[in-house]
Amino acid sequence: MDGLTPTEQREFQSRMERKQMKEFMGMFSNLVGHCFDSCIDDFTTKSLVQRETGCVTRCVKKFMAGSERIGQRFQEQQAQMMNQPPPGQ
Amino acid sequence: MDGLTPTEQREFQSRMERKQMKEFMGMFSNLVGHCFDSCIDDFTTKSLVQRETGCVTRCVKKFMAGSERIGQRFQEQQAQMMNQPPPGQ
Amino acid sequence: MDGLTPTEQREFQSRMERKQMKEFMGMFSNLVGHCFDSCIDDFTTKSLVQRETGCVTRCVKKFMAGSERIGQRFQEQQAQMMNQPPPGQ
Amino acid sequence: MSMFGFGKPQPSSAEKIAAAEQEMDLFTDMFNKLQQACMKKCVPKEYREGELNKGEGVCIDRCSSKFFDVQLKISELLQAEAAAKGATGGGFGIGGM
Amino acid sequence: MSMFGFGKPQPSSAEKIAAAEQEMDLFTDMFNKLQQACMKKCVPKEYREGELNKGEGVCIDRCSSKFFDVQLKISELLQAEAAAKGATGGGFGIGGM
Amino acid sequence: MSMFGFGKPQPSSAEKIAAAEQEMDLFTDMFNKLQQACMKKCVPKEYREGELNKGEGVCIDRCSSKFFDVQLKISELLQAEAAAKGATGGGFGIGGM
Repeated sequence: MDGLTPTEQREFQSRMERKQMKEFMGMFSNLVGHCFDSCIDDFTTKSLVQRETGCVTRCVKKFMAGSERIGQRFQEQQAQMMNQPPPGQ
Repeated sequence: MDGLTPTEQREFQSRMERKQMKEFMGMFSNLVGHCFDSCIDDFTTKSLVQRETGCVTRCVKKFMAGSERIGQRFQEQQAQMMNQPPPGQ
Repeated sequence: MDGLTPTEQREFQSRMERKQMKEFMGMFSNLVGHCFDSCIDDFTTKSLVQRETGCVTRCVKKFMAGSERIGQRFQEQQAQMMNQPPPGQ
Repeated sequence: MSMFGFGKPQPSSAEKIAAAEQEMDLFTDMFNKLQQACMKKCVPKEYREGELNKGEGVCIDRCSSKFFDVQLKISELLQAEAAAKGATGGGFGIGGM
Repeated sequence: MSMFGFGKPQPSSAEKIAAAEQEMDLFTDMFNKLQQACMKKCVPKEYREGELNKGEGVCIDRCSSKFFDVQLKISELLQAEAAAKGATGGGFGIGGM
Repeated sequence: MSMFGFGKPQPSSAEKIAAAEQEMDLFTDMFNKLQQACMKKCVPKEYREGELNKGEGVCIDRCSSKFFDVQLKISELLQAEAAAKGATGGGFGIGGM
């Protein structure tokens, strides 16, 4: 991002921030959708029962642990791709 | 949205209209996808048979009824959240 | 797109190009997701085994063949809709 | 949407661009839905061969045709619904709550 | 986002517009997720009738209520997590790797 | 966006910004697909415990590795396809019909 004027840099940064916010919101709504779908199956009550609350808590923890691990692999792979010429060139 | 100039307000409103149109289109394509997937399973003919047309009609009606009911719950919950301080503050 | 100034036409074209790039990327990531999900089920090794590589290759070929055929039907239907007044008017 | 083409040139051409973009988005979205639906209905996920066989090809043709019929049917139903609700607009899901 | 509270009104109103848009996007997204989840849990896909029957309606009410509970619970868990990680920000998936 | 329409160097930097945004979008999209795929393959949805157990962790590592292989394989296949079709560009689905 060299060669940008200060105004452009500010514009770029503010767009990146909006994008990150959007990604965070997307992650949040996916997490809600996934853990709801996995944990809630009893519609005889209108409030969460203890079993469901526990399941949601574990679902979030596990999702975050998995997400972190996958993120590490993803970063390693990006780094590796940087240090390696593309095949066939 | 106070403190916007008239030009900004017009721009804002036109973006909101485009967004609503986009949401409507998204809803439409989801509805087509969902009712097609639920109702169409016979590929020995190239036109809809009566059973399929009926299923699609009921699917749309039910989707709209469900959508309206869920929309009411959603609005009530938004209203409730406005009148209540967030937990832990 | 008549009545656009040259600047607007350039802007329009560059947005269309970005949109096509975005669609291509969306198609690519859907293809990766779909063929991975269909072909990979053995996690006792960390590299693809021959059976998996073959399955991915066939999956891509078949997806492209299907995509092309569906695209033809889609185009025919667009053309037909152009030559036909909308129903009820 | 075509009724917006009469005012001054500047806003009108911005509107035109936006409308053309939205139409393109809807086409892409519909094509993706169609592809997803008909690949799921017609092509088994085992991938024992790379070609579409004859049965799969015929199935895709009929599936596409039925998909267009469903699209048309649903757009008619939504128009009838909108007409029945009068000129109050919207009336659907979040937009019309 | 909080860093934008300084200078002249114009950039700030562009920011306001962007924030209002994002809030609207989140609402739409959540409504869609809710609808998808509760139609799946409460309404069978056979479509033998066009009306919501009583059982389906009650199920949708309870399902919506539980969905809001899950949403609240998860937002609390994420806030607690963020607090535990201190003021380092992010700390989630791609954003915080 | 309209503020970029004035002198020579600026349009090029607008392009740079757009390209950087698109790259970021592709990364995010791929990360999401990877996460979805490997959580589905490796982590059962019962959630009897909050930690990743050892088997799940190892499965995620291998699953990620295979996902990258599939990504690379498919990008090679598409490049070969594009090369075979010559410099006519596109040649895929809606973009290249």
